[in-house]
Amino acid sequence: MRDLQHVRPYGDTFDDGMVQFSFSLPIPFGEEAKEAARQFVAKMGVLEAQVVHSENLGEEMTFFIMYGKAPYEIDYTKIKVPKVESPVMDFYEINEFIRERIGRKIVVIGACTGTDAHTVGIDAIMNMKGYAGEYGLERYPEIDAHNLGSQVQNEEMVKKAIELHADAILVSQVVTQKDVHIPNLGELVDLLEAEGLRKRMVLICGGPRIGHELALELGYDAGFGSGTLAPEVASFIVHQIMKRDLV
Amino acid sequence: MRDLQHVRPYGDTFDDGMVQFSFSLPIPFGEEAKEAARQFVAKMGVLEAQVVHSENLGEEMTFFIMYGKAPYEIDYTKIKVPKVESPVMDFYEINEFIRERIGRKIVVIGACTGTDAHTVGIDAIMNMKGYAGEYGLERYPEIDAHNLGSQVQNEEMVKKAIELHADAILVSQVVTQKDVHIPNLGELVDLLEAEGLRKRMVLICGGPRIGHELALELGYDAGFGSGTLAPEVASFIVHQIMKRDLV
Amino acid sequence: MASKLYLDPELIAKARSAASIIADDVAQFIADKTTVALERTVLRLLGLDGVDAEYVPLPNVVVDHIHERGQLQDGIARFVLNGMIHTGQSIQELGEAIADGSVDLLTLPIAKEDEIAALGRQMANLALETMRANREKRTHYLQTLGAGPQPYLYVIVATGNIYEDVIQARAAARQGADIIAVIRSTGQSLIDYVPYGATTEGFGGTYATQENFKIMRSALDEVGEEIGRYIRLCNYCSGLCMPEIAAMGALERLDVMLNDALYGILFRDINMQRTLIDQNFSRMINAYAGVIINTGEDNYLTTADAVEAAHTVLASQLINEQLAFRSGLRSDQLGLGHAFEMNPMIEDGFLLEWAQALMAREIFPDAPLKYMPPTKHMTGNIFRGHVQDALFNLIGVATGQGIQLLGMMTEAIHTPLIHDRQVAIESANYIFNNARHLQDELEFKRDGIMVNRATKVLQEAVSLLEEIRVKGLFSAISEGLFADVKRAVTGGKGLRGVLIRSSRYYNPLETELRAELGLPSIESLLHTSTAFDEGSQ
Amino acid sequence: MASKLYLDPELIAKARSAASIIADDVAQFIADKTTVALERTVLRLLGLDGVDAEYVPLPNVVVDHIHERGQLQDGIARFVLNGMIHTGQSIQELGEAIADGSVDLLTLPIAKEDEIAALGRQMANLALETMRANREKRTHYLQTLGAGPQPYLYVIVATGNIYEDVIQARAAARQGADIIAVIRSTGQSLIDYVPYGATTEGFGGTYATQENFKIMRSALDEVGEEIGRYIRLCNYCSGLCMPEIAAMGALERLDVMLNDALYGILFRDINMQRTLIDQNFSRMINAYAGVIINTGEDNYLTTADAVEAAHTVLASQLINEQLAFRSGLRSDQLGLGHAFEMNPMIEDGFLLEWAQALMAREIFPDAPLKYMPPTKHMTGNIFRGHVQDALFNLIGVATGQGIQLLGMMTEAIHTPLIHDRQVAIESANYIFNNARHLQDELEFKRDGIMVNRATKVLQEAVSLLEEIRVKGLFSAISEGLFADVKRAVTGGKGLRGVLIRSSRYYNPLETELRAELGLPSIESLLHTSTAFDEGSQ
Ligand code: B12
Ligand code: B12
Ligand SMILES: Cc1ncc(COP(=O)(O)O)c(C=O)c1O
Ligand SMILES: Cc1ncc(COP(=O)(O)O)c(C=O)c1O
Repeated sequence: MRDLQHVRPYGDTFDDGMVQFSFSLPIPFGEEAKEAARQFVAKMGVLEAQVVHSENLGEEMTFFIMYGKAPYEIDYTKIKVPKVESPVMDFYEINEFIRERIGRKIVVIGACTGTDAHTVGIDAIMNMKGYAGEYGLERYPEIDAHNLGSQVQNEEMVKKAIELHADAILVSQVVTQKDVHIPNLGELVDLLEAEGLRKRMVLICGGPRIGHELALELGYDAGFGSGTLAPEVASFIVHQIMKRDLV
Repeated sequence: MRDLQHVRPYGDTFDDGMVQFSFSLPIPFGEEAKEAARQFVAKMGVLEAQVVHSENLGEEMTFFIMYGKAPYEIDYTKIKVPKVESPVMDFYEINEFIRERIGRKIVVIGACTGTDAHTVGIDAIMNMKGYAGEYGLERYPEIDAHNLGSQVQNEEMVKKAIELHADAILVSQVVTQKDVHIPNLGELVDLLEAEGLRKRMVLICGGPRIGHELALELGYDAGFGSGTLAPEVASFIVHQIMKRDLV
Repeated sequence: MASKLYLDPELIAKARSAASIIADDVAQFIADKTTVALERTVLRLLGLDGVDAEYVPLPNVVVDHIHERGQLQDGIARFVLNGMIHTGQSIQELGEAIADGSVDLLTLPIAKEDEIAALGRQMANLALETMRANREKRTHYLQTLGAGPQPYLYVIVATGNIYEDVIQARAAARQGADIIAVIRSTGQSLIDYVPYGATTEGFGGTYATQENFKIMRSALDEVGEEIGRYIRLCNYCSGLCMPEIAAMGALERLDVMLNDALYGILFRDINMQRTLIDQNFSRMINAYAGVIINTGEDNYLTTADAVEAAHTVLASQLINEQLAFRSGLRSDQLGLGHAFEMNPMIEDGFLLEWAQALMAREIFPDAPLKYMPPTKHMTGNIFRGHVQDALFNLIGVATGQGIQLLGMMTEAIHTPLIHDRQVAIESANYIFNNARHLQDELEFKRDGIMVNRATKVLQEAVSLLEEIRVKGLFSAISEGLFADVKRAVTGGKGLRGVLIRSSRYYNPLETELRAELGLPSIESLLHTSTAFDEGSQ
Repeated sequence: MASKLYLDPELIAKARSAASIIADDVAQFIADKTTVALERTVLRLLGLDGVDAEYVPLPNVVVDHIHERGQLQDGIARFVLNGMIHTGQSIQELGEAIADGSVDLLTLPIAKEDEIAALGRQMANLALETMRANREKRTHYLQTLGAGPQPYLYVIVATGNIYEDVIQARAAARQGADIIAVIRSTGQSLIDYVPYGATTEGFGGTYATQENFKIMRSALDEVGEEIGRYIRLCNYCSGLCMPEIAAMGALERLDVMLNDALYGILFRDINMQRTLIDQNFSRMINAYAGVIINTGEDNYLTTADAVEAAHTVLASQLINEQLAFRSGLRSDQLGLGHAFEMNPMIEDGFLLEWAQALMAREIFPDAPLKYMPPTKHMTGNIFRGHVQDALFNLIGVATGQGIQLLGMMTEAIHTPLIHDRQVAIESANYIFNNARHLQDELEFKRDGIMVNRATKVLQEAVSLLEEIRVKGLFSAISEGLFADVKRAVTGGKGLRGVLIRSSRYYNPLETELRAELGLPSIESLLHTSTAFDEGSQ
């Protein structure tokens, strides 16, 4: 039986702690640089740190590839990850669920907001043709889906939500450089709250570097990352509508 | 001016601390695994640890690629690396040095010892044809070089050293898995000391994972790593002979 | 040279002739129009720069000053030249005076037509002279320092901070890069002015400003001299300020410009009339400045499927080519874009990519094609990504691409870190050298997968071009024929900045540039649909 | 199929005929000799296993028991069969009795010749039956589970601990590996006995023991059944115990064995007589067990230069092939080794590697060639190394290699970590699939770099083989013609274990195996130099 309470990295022997590192330091290439890299990795608590490769990047910068043994352990049995818990239904089940349990079409609006123009992700969830063999929400007879496109401002989102009586808002954020998405996502929550709308709708964000946990922290109901498919999102929406009695 | 006293990793902004990691944990693939990996990297003191890729290795093992920001700094101005200090001469200068300053041929024996059979490294230093355009020691008219080959036992090395009146012993160690080279290198020093020979000769080790510092720790006079060329080694030997008055 | 892919030359000619007709239509459509950006460009070339107290660039201040009062259809040049004549001020002084309200161009008396024209010609020629001088300086550098062999290694810097960019760019040059592109901050393409001065805060890129151009240019010249290789500088001549950036680039000796006729329409939802007018003027500037332009067909494959939509890339390249000829660009300035964007899980995908890359090479033999790396199917798995890039590099050298935009193993994660670039350059150099003459060695099976693929793509491109020839480019775009994106003729950003020229319209820069570039006069375009071609093609 | 490299079939035939003569010489030389390892192998096949109180394996105890008293030249079988007849014990009981000193084989009365022969035949057939059963089990697995397409993905495990190896191997199988090789601990090849039992402490590899074979075999069968693909197991049939390991492998259903005629001589300094005798018997066992052997020519390029010494690889492959035929191996069991070992910095090196890999494929069309990855020129730069491996994989699929030994990006650092293998397998699978039919697509320029390279290597191999044909293999090796390594006929380890057979020599296994494999009897070899060939070649 494996000891899941004291888990360490595994290279070729249990608990060897083997980790590979790569990074650059703004110092000139040479033996001193390698020593600096070793000391740096040692500061992370890593033992037997070896520089297996170093490269002169020019401009007094040096790149390193290293291996070492990190002596930390994790108690895997204690790990709890907040997850989107609603059971995932398929296209037919979802439409039937809406017909039978909600009894009216639901309205979903989506966009890539702020300065972000990466529509492929939100299109994958919303467009007719969908993604990876799964139809997007526009194809669902019981969903009235509006894809507003890219670089939509938060004010515009709120306006459209009111205008279309949206049950759910989908926000895509792909550019995350320097955390540009965080204030943008936060602003939408603030605006919706200011309008007294937040409680009356399901608010979801997504993108390759978005997780459910981050979404919850930012005040969203759920967050979806890489590889999400439309049914997962639709299932969550309809269950939320029932659960929160937004019917 | 760059602050070399507080050096941190550099990705695309000074002091961003950006480091890439890869490793495996012996836990099943999934969201919990990713969280465990994040927590693990966080234990190294790394901030904003992101799992950018994870892969099911089978057998309840998971591989991770991560990025994060390590907030440690190194004082580059304080770094001191022990180095082989003797000036490197070329083929002609070395032979002339021996003729003029030592006044007799010097004897060098070399081998790949213990269970190690990697001869390419020691051959690069010793064989006639040399390596990377530099002749090996056998080509030096003033050096009487004996390449004993591979898997030579330490006892045999000592015997040969006595028999041939060696001025210097060159030991190559390439296999370092599970530190198999450490006891082997140590044993030779002990044997030489037991015979009262250690002080009377120049003792050098080398190999791709051997450094000068490790060599000194193990009781050698010098250690040479990847890419070493014969003149560096020969220069060190002749300078040591002069310095320690082994003429 | 015979086609290794057995492409039918008549089919290629047919495609080109359809594209030529499409381009003629566009040329005619735009001939009687101008835009605010175009007019601001005239001011910049006449020497106006700087910002007002609110940091609004003076070219905007001056153009708005006229436009707000409904007179821009005459062209900004007339008003400004007149103002200069009357106040005796330089254009810069005049601009500042307008900004602080001390001068109102519309209240000044009007000088004589020929006096204005003379000053206009003189100042336009001054501008052209600066561009020529830059062009000569580049030629001199290339003659003395030289450039690396093709494919050129093209990498991006994108820190958001021009000073960090400089470090990254200089390091990249030392590592072996031939072309450095400074990526723009998200959002810049949609702002209707060009930011001013050195900037240090951009997202996913750095603002394109003239000062930033200058800073990077001199950094690259310095490192280029040191390492003995001319390092080309690239930026983005696109968005609402497309022609202004062309002007700035011409003044600061940029060498390469992203400059597509359709990209802004499709990917930034900029109004199509605006874009087509702007691209024409910006390309004339690029043509004169000796800039290599890069078109953006590669982007189609980030939204559309790379296997299904391959022919749209070729069709668009042919349209871009014909439009470019109409702005005076030569074939050797056309870095037409294409890309290695198929799903890596496709069986024999490597064969299809190879066939397409070679097809592009054969159809545009004189163009320094810009070959784009895998991006859409890159993932956080940097090790696999690095191999995807390696296969891309192999095809690059095996098909003789002109400009190889290096893929980064971290493409799906972040804009490149300093060593991401080094790792990419090292890999490209290894492969280019190790497979240097592969292209001379290989022949392809007559009816094989590769030959058939190229033939099919060419045939589909011909059909598409025929379709567009009939319905016109505007309708084609509004039906979503490119990149799966639909745009309406009157939709998108920037339409308000489009104007029909009055009969009094005057633009000395345009006149001089057209003459210098050997292009037909605007007047001739207004009346006939000129058959136009670059001859050798 | 016509040669894509325009190789001259007459030159190939000439090379083969020289190699055939060389192999005949060797066959004749070894026909009247035996070795301690060979005799221990006979005991193992007759059913002896286990160790004595000092952990000395009983096969060693029993052979030494006779050898020390100078009688081994008669063959161990006679003594042991006689002992069984007289004591009525099983061979195992007898071995234990000898170990504890309670039986001395030399003091027992001698049974009748035909009684001994009958028992010998019976027990040999029992051994052959076990091997046959294993062979059938493998065939059954292959028919029901199937195997992946070629090139097979071959990876190594080398933790030193059989239980860790099992984890790594099972994971590798799930990741897509087709063949798992358990690398041996450094030093095992030079010990003159086979360690016993499950082992957990090796350096750079795990001891080859029968118990370790059994543990790994059952682990791989289990995972193979689960994932629906038969996973082949490989070990090292080399060193001083070469034939014993062949026997153990045959008993435990190994599928692939490193088993070269020259490797031990060149790289382990094992005496050449010893090695050549041992390889012959071990290969007969492998032949009968349906094992694919891997030869070690790839290793030449780790000491000699890969460009200069390419022809030595081909020459050696041809010799290995002819020697293998003389042990009853079929072409489809010959995983002849070659390698991608050129300095990556060579211009057009990729073309040379490609040409050579294709050349090997064309010269040995029916052999499942074992193609080895870059090792010598791998560095600590794992990113570049991963690309070197990618180019190697591309050539593998583009030339239709049989077994692709996957390169590890960490080759220069450590034996593979669990994810190093995953990263390698993923990359190979990507490339194999993405370029699946590339080999059908391409043709090569008649007088190009690649065609000329292959021709040159073949020509040089012919010259070398002609030279060896004249001077004999023993002199050739002593002059350093392979791998830049010189070995003397009477030098190296293990010569003391070589014996000239007496006229009474008896070895029922050899007799039965030769008969079953359709090989000429030893007697016939002793007198004539048989012309021997596999026909189809
Ligand atoms: C295609 C692409 C583009 C195209 C976009 C075309 C278009 N119309 O979308 C073009 C070429 C225009 C482009 C431009 C730019 N890009 Co871009 N681009 C990419 C690229 C290559 C692929 C993105 C993609 O389409 N993925 C495929 C989709 C299906 O995946 P996805 O987005 O993850 O979506 C899935 C999930 O995340 C989820 N999901 C996504 N959104 C949502 C929303 C909800 C509500 C839910 C439930 C789920 C969900 O479901 C989807 C399906 O499973 C990535 C690199 C990469 N390989 O990831 C860079 C990348 C995203 N781009 C980047 C950058 C910087 C830019 C630019 C800013 C560069 C510049 N300065 O010019 C510009 C500016 C664009 C802007 N203003 O936003 C960076 C972002 C860096 C960062 N970490 O911030 C990346 C990572 C590349 C890089 N390494 O530099 N880009
Ligand atoms: C070639 C090779 C072999 C050949 C060796 C042939 C020969 N006659 O040497 C063969 C195929 C036989 C072989 C076998 C094995 N190998 Co090996 N092999 C290599 C390989 C590919 C290259 C080594 C090499 O020749 N480098 C070129 C030379 C010129 O470089 P160098 O040794 O670093 O030498 C330079 C410097 O270090 C220095 N130097 C070296 N020695 C000395 C001595 C002195 C005094 C001085 C001054 C300088 C000096 O100068 C030299 C010139 O600059 C490496 C992987 C790699 N790419 O590094 C694996 C590698 C070294 N092998 C390895 C292993 C495990 C083995 C085996 C144990 C595998 C097995 N179980 O079968 C066997 C057993 C061999 C044994 N008993 O030792 C591992 C070692 C892992 C580790 N960290 O311990 C490696 C790293 C491969 C791997 N990733 O698994 N191997
Ligand atoms: C032709 C072209 N223009 C412009 C851009 C950049 O976009 P932006 O105008 O948003 O800076 C790209 C992006 O890759 C492009 O390909
Ligand atoms: C043919 C052959 N035999 C054996 C070995 C392994 O060596 P050892 O016998 O030392 O285990 C190798 C190593 O790669 C080889 O290629």
